[in-house]
Amino acid sequence: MQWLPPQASTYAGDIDFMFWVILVITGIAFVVVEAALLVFLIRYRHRPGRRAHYTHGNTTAEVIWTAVPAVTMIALGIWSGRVWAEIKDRDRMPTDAFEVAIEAKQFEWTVTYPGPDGVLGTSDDFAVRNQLHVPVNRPVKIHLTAEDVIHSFFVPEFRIKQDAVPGMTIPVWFEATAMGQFEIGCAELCGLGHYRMRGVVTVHADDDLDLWLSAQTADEEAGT
Amino acid sequence: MTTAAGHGQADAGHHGLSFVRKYIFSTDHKIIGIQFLFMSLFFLLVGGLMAMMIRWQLGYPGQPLPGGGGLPETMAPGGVILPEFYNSLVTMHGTFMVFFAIMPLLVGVYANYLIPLKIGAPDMAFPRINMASFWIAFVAGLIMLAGFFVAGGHAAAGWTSYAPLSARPDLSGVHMGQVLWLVSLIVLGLSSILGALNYITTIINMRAPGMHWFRMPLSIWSLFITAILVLLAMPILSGALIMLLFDQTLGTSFFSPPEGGQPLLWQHLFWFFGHPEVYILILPAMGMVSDIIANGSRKPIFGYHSMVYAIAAIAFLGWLVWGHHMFQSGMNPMLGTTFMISTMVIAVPSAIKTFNWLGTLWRGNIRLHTPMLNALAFVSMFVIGGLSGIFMASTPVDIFIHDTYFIVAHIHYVLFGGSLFAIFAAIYFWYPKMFGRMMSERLGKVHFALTFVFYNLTFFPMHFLGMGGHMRRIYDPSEYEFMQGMQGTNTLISIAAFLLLASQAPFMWNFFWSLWKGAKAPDNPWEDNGLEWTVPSPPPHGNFAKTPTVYHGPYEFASPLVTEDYLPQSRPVPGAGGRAAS
Amino acid sequence: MSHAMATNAGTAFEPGAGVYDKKLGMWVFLGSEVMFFTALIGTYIVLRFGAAETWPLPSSVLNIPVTAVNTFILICSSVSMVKAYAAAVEGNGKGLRFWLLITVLGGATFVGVQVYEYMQLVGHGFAPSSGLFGSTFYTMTGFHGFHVSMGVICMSWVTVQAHRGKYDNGRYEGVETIGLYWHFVDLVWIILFTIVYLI
Amino acid sequence: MATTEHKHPNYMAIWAWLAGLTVAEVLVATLSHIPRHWLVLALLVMAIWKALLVALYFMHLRFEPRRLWPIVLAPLPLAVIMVMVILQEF
Amino acid sequence: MRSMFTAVLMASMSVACGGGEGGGGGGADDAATAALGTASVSGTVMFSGTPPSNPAIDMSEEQACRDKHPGAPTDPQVVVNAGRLANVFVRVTSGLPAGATFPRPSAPAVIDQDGCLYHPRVVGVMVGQGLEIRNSDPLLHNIKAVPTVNRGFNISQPQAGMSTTRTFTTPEIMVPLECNVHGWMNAFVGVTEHPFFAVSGADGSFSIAGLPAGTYQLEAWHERFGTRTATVTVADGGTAAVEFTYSAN
Repeated sequence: MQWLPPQASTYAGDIDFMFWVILVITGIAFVVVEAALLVFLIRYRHRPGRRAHYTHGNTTAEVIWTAVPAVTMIALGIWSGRVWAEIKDRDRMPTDAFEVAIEAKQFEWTVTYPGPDGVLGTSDDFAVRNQLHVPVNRPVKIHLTAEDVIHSFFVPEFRIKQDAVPGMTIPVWFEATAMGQFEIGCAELCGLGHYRMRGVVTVHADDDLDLWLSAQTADEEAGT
Repeated sequence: MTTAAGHGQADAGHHGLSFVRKYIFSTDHKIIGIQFLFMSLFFLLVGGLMAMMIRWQLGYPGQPLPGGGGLPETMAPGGVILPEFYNSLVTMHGTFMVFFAIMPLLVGVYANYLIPLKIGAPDMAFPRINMASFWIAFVAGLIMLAGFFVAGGHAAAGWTSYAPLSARPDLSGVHMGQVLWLVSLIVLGLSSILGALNYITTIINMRAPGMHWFRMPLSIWSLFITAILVLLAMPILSGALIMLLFDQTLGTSFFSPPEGGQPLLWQHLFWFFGHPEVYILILPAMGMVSDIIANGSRKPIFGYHSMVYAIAAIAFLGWLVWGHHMFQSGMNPMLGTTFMISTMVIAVPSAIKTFNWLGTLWRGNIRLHTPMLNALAFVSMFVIGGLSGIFMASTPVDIFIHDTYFIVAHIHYVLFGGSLFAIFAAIYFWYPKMFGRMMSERLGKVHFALTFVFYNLTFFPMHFLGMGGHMRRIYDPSEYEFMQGMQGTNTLISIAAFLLLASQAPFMWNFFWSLWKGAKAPDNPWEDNGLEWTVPSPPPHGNFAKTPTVYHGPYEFASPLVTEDYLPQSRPVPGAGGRAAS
Repeated sequence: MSHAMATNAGTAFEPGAGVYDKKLGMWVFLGSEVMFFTALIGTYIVLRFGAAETWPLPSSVLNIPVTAVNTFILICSSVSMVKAYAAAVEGNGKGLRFWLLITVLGGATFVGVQVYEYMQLVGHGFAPSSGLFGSTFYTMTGFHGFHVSMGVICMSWVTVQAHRGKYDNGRYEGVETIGLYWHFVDLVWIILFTIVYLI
Repeated sequence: MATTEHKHPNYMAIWAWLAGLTVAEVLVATLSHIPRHWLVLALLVMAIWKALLVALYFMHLRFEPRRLWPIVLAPLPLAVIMVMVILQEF
Repeated sequence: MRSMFTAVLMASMSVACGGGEGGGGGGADDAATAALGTASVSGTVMFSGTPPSNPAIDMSEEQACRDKHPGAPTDPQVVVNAGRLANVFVRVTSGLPAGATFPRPSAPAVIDQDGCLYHPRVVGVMVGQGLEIRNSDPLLHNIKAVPTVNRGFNISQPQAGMSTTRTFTTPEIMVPLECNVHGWMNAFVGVTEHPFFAVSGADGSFSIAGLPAGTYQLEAWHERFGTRTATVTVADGGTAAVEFTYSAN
């Protein structure tokens, strides 16, 4: 049996916390309902000569068990909305982020890095297949798009998931808090190779990242 | 009510008809309901077998499927399931279960069979349209099956057929299969719409004298609301399907970005249909379970009116929440928040219904007959399904569990633990009326116990897979390191799933054996109040010798007015005016 | 919420929609038709907003005058339909048969002109595969044309029935019901003509 | 149950209206100098006007029992909701 | 006969760098075709100038494939040995007796996926002749044919030892094959209506046998450098030599 994966991004904690809160709330509801069900089944099971209590309901009770869930749900909704906005609101994304572009296609992730000039969309950009290298403790902003069909960019440890849609460029951000390698999965059925559309994100200390980037550009020079 | 009488005469003299007109091209709503029953049980089995193949691949990745050697090279060479075939299986399991098993079982079988009987009408308003709706659905089923035998294999873009994968043969490798999938569902849509307009007209215009709106059983209420949902949601799907079909065949570009099409538009249209569809698949179950729980606990349903309002509320809010299937789709995040709130709100009516069911059990006199057992299973399983829905409803949590096995667990707790248990309950409950014979209680209880256990062993662990990040529709999880630890769970689930299918054997035996060998059923075996129990089992053509008059609500159990603990809706009580259901 | 009502109030029956089954059924069916065209027209609106700047001006592609005339024809057939209904209500068999015939002819002409229009457009290289405008245009008008054709077929059958005297002495239900469908199709065209051809 | 026993409205007058409005629409559409949004607005108003004429008189909704109306009008809000929400994408 | 047989064998072996067998001239070495004639054309494809370097492939994510390559794997778009260019598809374009039909070889042409590369990279088949695609890697390859006139297909082989045979219905130069799991994998299938084609081997040599006496137009095709044509006249029993030359720019 699995449990939530380790947390490796700034907002992984917030998401998990929401998860636990909901688990507690639903857990209580679950126990109450199922317990009541069992108790009633035993307590009020059929016995000869017994007759059920004739009632069509009780307004007070009904109002209560309408109001309580309603309030809880709305509260949950408002709170979730906060966390959601901080993660996905496109106007509130970090500005000082390390920016890369990812184009998903059957069945690979093409990661485009800003070249030495550190700006995307310039001639010195270079692309690497299935390899996302990012700095630790610094926001990373991904311009996510797809070439052919819908894919979904998913890194369990970062708790980030975002569909990549052809014809759209969708901004995604995260800030890794742990160094090391994590897997990128495709979470949207994208064809017969869907289950193998696997990439790797490597989180470096800042200077290591610079080393890696410069190494890549060096290859580019040599390459052609 | 003149119409009712009119129909009565219209159908008189139907009896001297040939076998074909009486049992095959019959216009009798009861026969049509039974035809739907057999058809959808067959497709339920088909869908189940596909699930078994899926589970084999997941439990034992890459190993030859036992007996799979018989499958063609293009599906499983040497019994090893190919990824493209796996995708077809995933797609078709969903398609058959949703459109050809659960939906016809609820809306086709029980709407057809119960509505006229329970509202005291001799038949549907448009018997011929009713017959047409069955045979059109039958044709749709054949077209859908045909897809397995065409070059390129069957549709493999998931039951939601997200464009552009579903629109571009060059990217999916599937053309003819997808086209047949689309055509079949367009045809099925027509059938559903014809059915729905029949149900709506019948319920509005053909209720027997005294059958006020608020004397209708909750099963009829929910079927009525469901029919409205079908009527208004299905055409949206048909429109979307037609556009996708044109993208596939005529080179239009509705959903293909290179020419300016919008992939998200497909998702919006699909889920604008798809979310009402979710309630189409659960509301009738809720209604019938309400009937059965009231009967089983020999007590009026708790809060009849709030139950009705809850159904209506769900039906309306159901149109405002479709976006919660699309939180991670690239949809405008602000829309996401809006849809989340409406989704949170729609959880409330479901809660109301659950508590009202509990209230019904409270101080009841509970008879645990097989239908009751299954109905109770519905309640407890639906609770799990409903609560796990809240996780997905919360947008941030959904970021992580969207498109993982958590959602798979959720949908199966709602559709199997919910709808299917309710369907079992309904089958056990109305079988005597349908076929004039009782099913074996003992076998029924065995079937219930086994199903309940293995069902939970199959689907509950899926929650944990989802929490581990296990994506859906993955042919071989071992390709990802973070999923390799989950193989044990996957294998366990698979074994449980195989046993779950095996547990249906007693049911099938019980069902078919009782058709011929079951004990003869009395008119009212469950001592229920509904009008259908006042006529012989099975009811004659035209149902009622004379149009009944209704004097009470449907749940007058343990009424102080009478000595028995039940009071049929059509039995006048001398003297004191009691209370109708309220 | 205590909704007490007299148990033995069985006789005081609240009626249904207050219209006969056929008419109610047709209205319900039209409800689902509305949703069907909503899917098509909604798609058109959304796609057009999405590509507002690149969208061609309809009049630059389509032949407005011909379609305007065609629209007029359809409206006329709607009028003849309602005249047929009036005749049926008054039990005027001759009038009924005459107006029904006119309606059938009107519908058939409309479809004919639409086919001619399609042939012209395809001839000029405007096909369903020509971008979003082509896709939406042919899908919407095509399905409307399909509805009209269905209407013409049913209407012809009704005409035949009328000659057999099925609707004599005031049995107008059948005529009214098919009429509802016919007017609805006309109504849809009124909307389509405006948003597809003129705007 | 017979509810259609109303005196027939003047169908020919309605027909004249419809024809007139159609001509008006085509003419308005050819006006190029007025701002586009006003043009669109005018056309939509006329289209809805015509649609109402057909629904109320040819389909004699006006003369039907009021409780038929909800059945007829039910789809419209849903249609509006769908289009309006999807438009938020842009 | 013998000579071209060895040539073809050699070609395929060398191109396939120890990988799968067969391929190359596909059906040309089939008894049935020998009957048509006894003339043959053989030659070499020369390459002048320094060939562009082939892009390196990062196979780190597919260890099973990586291990099959002693050195750093590259994408063999241009294979030049001592000024000889390999993987050139040579075929007869005209000069064959009008209306003649040619027996289709019963043996399929074979293309093997080994070390996440196609072996051979260029292969010819006759219309209707089988193209057998094998997987020698213990991992998923999908084979997507993207023809312009023929009907395409997109199939997968998740396990080693799997094999699928497909045919093409119309002549087409060339039908590209690609694997979407490994974006670098490309192969090209030449589909002809006659058996008179060959693929230049590692030594740039090719040979077409079994031709009737006559004058023929030959066309050479290379994925990077396009086509060259030549005309040869050959008598019964004779062997005409022909040379194609490509250059770096």
